[in-house]
Amino acid sequence: MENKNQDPKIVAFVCNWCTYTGADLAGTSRLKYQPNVRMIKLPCTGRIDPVFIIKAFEKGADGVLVSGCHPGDCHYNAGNYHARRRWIMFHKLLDYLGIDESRLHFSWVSASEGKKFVDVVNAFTNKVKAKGPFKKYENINKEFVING
Amino acid sequence: MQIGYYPGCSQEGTAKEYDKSLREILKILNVDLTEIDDWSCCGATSAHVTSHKLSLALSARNLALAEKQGMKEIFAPCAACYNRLASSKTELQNHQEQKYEIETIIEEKINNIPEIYNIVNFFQKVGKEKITEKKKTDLKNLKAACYYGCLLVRPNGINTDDSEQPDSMEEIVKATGAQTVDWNFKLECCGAAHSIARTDIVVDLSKKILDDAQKHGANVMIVACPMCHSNLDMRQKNIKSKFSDYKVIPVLYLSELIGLALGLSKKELGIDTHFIEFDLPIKNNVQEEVSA
Amino acid sequence: MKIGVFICHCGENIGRTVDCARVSKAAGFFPNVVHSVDYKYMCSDPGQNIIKQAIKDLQLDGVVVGSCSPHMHEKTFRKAVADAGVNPFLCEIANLREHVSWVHDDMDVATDKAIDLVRFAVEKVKRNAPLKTIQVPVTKRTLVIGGGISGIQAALDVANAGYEVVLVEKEPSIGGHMSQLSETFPTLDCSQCILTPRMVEVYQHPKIKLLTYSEVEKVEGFIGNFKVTIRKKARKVDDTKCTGCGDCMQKCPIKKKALSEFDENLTTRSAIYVPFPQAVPNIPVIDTEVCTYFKNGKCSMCKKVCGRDAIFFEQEDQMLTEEIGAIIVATGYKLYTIDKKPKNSEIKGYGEYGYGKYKDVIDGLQFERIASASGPTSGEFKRPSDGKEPKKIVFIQCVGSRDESKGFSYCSKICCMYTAKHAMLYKHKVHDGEAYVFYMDIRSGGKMYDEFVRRAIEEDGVKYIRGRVSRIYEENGKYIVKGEDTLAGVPVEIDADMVVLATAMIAQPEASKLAQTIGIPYDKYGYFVEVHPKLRPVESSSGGIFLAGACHSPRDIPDSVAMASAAAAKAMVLFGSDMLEREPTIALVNENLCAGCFYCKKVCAYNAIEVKQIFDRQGNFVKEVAYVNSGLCQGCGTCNATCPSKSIELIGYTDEQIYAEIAALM
Amino acid sequence: MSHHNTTHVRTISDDISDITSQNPELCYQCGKCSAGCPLRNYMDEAPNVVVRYIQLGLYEKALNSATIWLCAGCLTCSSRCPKNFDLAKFMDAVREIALRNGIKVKDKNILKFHKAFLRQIKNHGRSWEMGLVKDYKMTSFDLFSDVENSPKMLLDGKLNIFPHNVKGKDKIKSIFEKTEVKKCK
Amino acid sequence: MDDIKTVAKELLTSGKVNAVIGYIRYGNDKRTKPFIAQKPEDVDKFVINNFILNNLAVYLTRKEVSKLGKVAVIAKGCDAKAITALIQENQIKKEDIHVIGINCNGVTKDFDIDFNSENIAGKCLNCDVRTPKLCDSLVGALADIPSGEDLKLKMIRGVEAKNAEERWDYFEDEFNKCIKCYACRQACPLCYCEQCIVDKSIPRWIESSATKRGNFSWNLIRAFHLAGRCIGCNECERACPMDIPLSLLNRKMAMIAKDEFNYDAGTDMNAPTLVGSYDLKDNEDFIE
Repeated sequence: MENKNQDPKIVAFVCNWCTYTGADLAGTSRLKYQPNVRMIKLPCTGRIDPVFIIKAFEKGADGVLVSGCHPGDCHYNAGNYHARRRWIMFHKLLDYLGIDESRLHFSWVSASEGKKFVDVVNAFTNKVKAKGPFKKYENINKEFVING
Repeated sequence: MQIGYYPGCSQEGTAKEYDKSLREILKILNVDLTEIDDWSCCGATSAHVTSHKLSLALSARNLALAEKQGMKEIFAPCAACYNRLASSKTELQNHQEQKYEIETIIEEKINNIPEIYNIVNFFQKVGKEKITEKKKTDLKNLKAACYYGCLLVRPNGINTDDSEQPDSMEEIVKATGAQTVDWNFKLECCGAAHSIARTDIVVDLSKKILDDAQKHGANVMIVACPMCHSNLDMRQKNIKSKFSDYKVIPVLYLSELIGLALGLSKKELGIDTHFIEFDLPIKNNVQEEVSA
Repeated sequence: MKIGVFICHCGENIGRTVDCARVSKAAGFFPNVVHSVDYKYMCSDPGQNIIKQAIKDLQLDGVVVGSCSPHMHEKTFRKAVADAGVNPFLCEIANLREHVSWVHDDMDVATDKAIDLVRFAVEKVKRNAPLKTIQVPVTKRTLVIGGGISGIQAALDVANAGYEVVLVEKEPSIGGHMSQLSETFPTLDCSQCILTPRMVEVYQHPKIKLLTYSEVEKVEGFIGNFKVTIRKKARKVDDTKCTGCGDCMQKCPIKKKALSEFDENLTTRSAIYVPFPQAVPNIPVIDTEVCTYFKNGKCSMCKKVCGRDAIFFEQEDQMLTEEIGAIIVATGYKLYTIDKKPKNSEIKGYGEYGYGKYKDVIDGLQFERIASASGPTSGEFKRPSDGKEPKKIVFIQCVGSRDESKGFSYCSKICCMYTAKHAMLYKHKVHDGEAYVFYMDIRSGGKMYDEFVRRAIEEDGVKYIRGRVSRIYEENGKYIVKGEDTLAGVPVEIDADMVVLATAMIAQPEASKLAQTIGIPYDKYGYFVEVHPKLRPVESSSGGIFLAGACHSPRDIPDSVAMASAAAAKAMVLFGSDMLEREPTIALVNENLCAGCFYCKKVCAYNAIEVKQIFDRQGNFVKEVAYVNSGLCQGCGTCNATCPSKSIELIGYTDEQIYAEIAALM
Repeated sequence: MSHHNTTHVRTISDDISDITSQNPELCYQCGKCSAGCPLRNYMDEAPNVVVRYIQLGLYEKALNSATIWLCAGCLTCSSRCPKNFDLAKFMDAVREIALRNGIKVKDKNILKFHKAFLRQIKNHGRSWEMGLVKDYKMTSFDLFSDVENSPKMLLDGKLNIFPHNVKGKDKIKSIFEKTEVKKCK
Repeated sequence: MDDIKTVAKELLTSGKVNAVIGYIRYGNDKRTKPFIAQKPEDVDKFVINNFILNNLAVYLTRKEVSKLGKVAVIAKGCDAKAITALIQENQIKKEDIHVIGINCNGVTKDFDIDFNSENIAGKCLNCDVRTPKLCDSLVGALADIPSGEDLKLKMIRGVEAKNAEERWDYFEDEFNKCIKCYACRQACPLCYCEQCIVDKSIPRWIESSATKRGNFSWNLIRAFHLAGRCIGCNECERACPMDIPLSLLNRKMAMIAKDEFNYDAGTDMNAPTLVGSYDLKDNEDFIE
């Protein structure tokens, strides 16, 4: 099951109360999943700024996973609702600009959904793996242009 | 006002008078109908009870034709056709995959399915005040039991009217000057397509409906569906032969009632082709005016 | 910065799949890391001592521990670091157990990931700032919202422990739905007989400030330090003068205009009224909607007859503010109404049951009033339409409950019991009467509950039919109820004289508004949400706000009372100390950069953003900027993400820290 | 449809889910459908019992019931179902599967009527009552019912002697060929 | 034309405002420039024609203007939307300004060209605010305006029809032209931040130099920061010296806002902003 290769590179932005704890539960339950995801813990999905996602892609991430509390479960009442509204606009913008939608995945994973966390990570890892490295961004990274 | 017209097969056969009366009154009300060119059967009950896809495809063909002919809204007077078309519309809109499959079957593309009106929606759109304006005959002695049947307001949400206590047909009927009665079996089933194969059932069910309407004071039934009409009208003979004390009651299409209000004769409206022969307690004002 | 890295083996839990020595060695090469070790149990005393010793020996000013989840031992390690003289917030945890060793099998892969995680933590700690926990005092006063049985119980418990309570009830009297009930299951003791003494106790309690006919308007502040604004609605009666003699009500010429809320619209009441004779306080209210004086200024009969000159037409709503430490929300429920199809509501209503078209198709609370000795029929069974004694009653359960089409998908929990009680009460009084109950499942979990239902069936002869009713219609003065007995598989038709619908318990229509006012979450039905369904069932996720009774979910009297006492206990736990400690994770505004668009204010769920005006040295107004009230901010960071110019930052999770983590990933 | 990791053998229940886009397990057997069904008294099984058979995997019992053929599709059940389960659609699907499996229909004439009706449409594009009556009577041997009604209808011009053929007749035939439910071999 | 002058003069002479921001002719007949009139006689130079291209709302948040105290501003319907949005976002207070709305008969794409169906600005084609929604006085009369083809919408549809890779290539090429002159930001009435995120150095989220990646991210984030806020005056695109079709981004975002939330920016100063509010029923089909 396990993928020895460190590719693809996947960054996850998760909230402390639900998804991070859900990942803890996956651990406590000894569920196995692919090791490509690197998680950055934030207090709330409301804290996840779209620039984080852009930066992750710029730095060469092949996929970005965003996850937090289900609607209604937010530890801070409404952070995830605000986040959701931003994401609606943001993911449509990225899609329009030609960033493959399948490289950015949003999910709700609660503190009790260790299994779902594993499923989400595995499915997303496989999806990104199938897509291959995010060449477009890698190429754009290397060039420096001066316009006349 | 121009609206696409989907008559449905019955309008050409057993329900010729429905079609005839509609065309007559729409002349008076200045509404143009454009028949969908080369429309075909919606599949009716027989299609959906045997093959879901067939039923969808047959309805979809007509919707696609209407769209292709530039129609934004279509009117299906037969409640059963209306229900088939409207249900198919909902299904095609909500299930993309199904839509693609049906598109390949019918070899037509479906993009913007027209708005579909049943006869009540249609007259709401035409404006019931138009009927009141052009009213010539006094129908106040008519006590109408509006019979919606199964398919006019069901399922829930297909229509703006309530699927349990509808009153939209009453609104139109009141505009003709007739009275309406409150009764219990507005939505009860008459047995529908079992008419020929299981006449026994249809006789029982229709009798229940007709009895209840009369018990609540009705002297005329108003229907919006050729199937209901044929069951309630034609089957009264069977009821009468089974229950000798049964009293018959005239069954009119909503369009025929409106026609009467607008001063058209029974013959002009095709009412003379009904099985139940009857006289209605109505007066024609026009004649009075002429004699006065 | 000098950083020490400490890798824990957690016995074999981490060590089995992560090569801890390799991790520690790799970490030693990270910039700023001056010390790096691994050890069997970092959380043990010797383990903690290793950290403390290293801090002292090497003058470390940053610590990264690679161990179990921060949710497990972050506090432990921060304390150890603090003990050694370093600010505890300069300690970060890399989660090598839950997120690495327990979820991966391959040692190389796991070790590589562990090294990555330690690197992020090192990058983050470099940018951490020394912080101080926030200390706040506690106001030892409780606000109870809602004066039903839950609110009464909670208020009495807290007050009897010696703490002050403010009890707010929106109706003119406390008592709630329980005061309307006839008897209670499963004991069949009289509801009012057990409730009214408690109502009086509340009224007379020296520690309870009772505010009826009042509503919570605004809640500011935070746990231990709420400032609550309460609207005391104008009764138009001076409560300091009124003696509750009732002369005004008797003389009020308007007797039939208003339907009695207490009698569930089965009777009428005067324009000046107390909801019911045992009302607490026994002070009337003028219903300005129907009172002739307020319509055209003509009548003032009540004013004339009042011997105490207590009628006060000009009285206006009053705003009171209260300093509060804990809030107990006990706003109760409403009954799904079948009166008519509710306009602009998602509730579709039951057209097939007649939408309240039929007078003798009533709901459970109406039945309670009919059955009650103090009710409109003095407890005799008479049907509303013609006052005749019903000889056949059909009870229908799950009307609006477990019905996602026309109601709600949840079970209202109490209907099985009260329907059995209703049928029983009826059979006890009308011996030759027939009672039928249509049910889907009988849910009678509870002490002596199932026995009670069985008694109704076995001893009192109530006929239970398993199936939902499809339709009710009137025929010859009878109500034809069409059902199906799904056990026998036969259709059932009953010609009943009366039908009682056990309609769903639903959240108060204004619950979501109240939730937003006080800042607690609510579910899609409008019920308030607890912070943890198992272990913290009476706490809301907002600190210091507790839940009691049916405002949380459908529940019966014993459950509500138990929950109220639990909420009271939680409030008293809070009052056990004089000061509270809070994490310093709060937002901070860069006033130079802030352009004052206040998007931060819009997204703040805690009203923690205030408007601050900036003046130059000459005192000229320059601009408006956002200002964070550190007492209110809970540290979610939504403001930070929303701010287009990043002029507001969340301490502990700054842009700089997160940037460093992202950069370290690749 | 996704199922457990183990290989899943397709069942009739899955077919129904696919045709109707709804899971038969949604039904919690409250019986409101049966309570309101206008044809309940003529049925051998209550409608909710037919659903129960499918839920339990007792497919034979469901497919052989007369109930599925007596359902008139009046939608009373569907519009009142507390679970928003479209039972009328479910019945359509069960019938379809019964046909596919070549189940002997209890109330034969009902099916014969439907088949006769569909043959008119397949051949002409629209229903032709005269042909329908002829066809039905020939297949059902129900020769003498309604003979008293026909002359009046003929006189009123309601029974057309010749069918109307739509222009897209061939297309309709092809629709039928692509969608008609045939008995599985 | 007297109308605007009368109104402006009255406002100045009566002391209701201290300045009126309007347009004066500049160079030739087919060119105007913004002008701040502080004396009644200044007003005589004001013109209103099909060449009043600038969105004057941009000046309302400038320190130099806010110092003047209460000012009046001439606003086309689109400009008035910007003012509405600025009020919504607390940048100006309604009571501090007087909006002189004009019944707008369309403007050209740029200066120095004839006003005709070919040159009419795209935003004017399906304009729903030819009479501004927000105004304290209203001048001018509506006349028929030329109709033309909505080329930008066609371009958006064209981009939508491409696959993801083609879209990326398209935008990468367009953004490669960017020289990071920030004329777009300067022209935008809603770019009022004290410090733009692109200028923030700790941390440096967006590279400020004209690198390919910096260009891409800058244009992306600018579109996002304007999502639900851009009122479609299209001044950014006109200002862009490299002819990057910025409206393809901003207008697309406005279309998404309309589709998803039925939200139109700048139509109601009391409405909650798109970002900054939420609905329990917001679409979450894309969230697992």
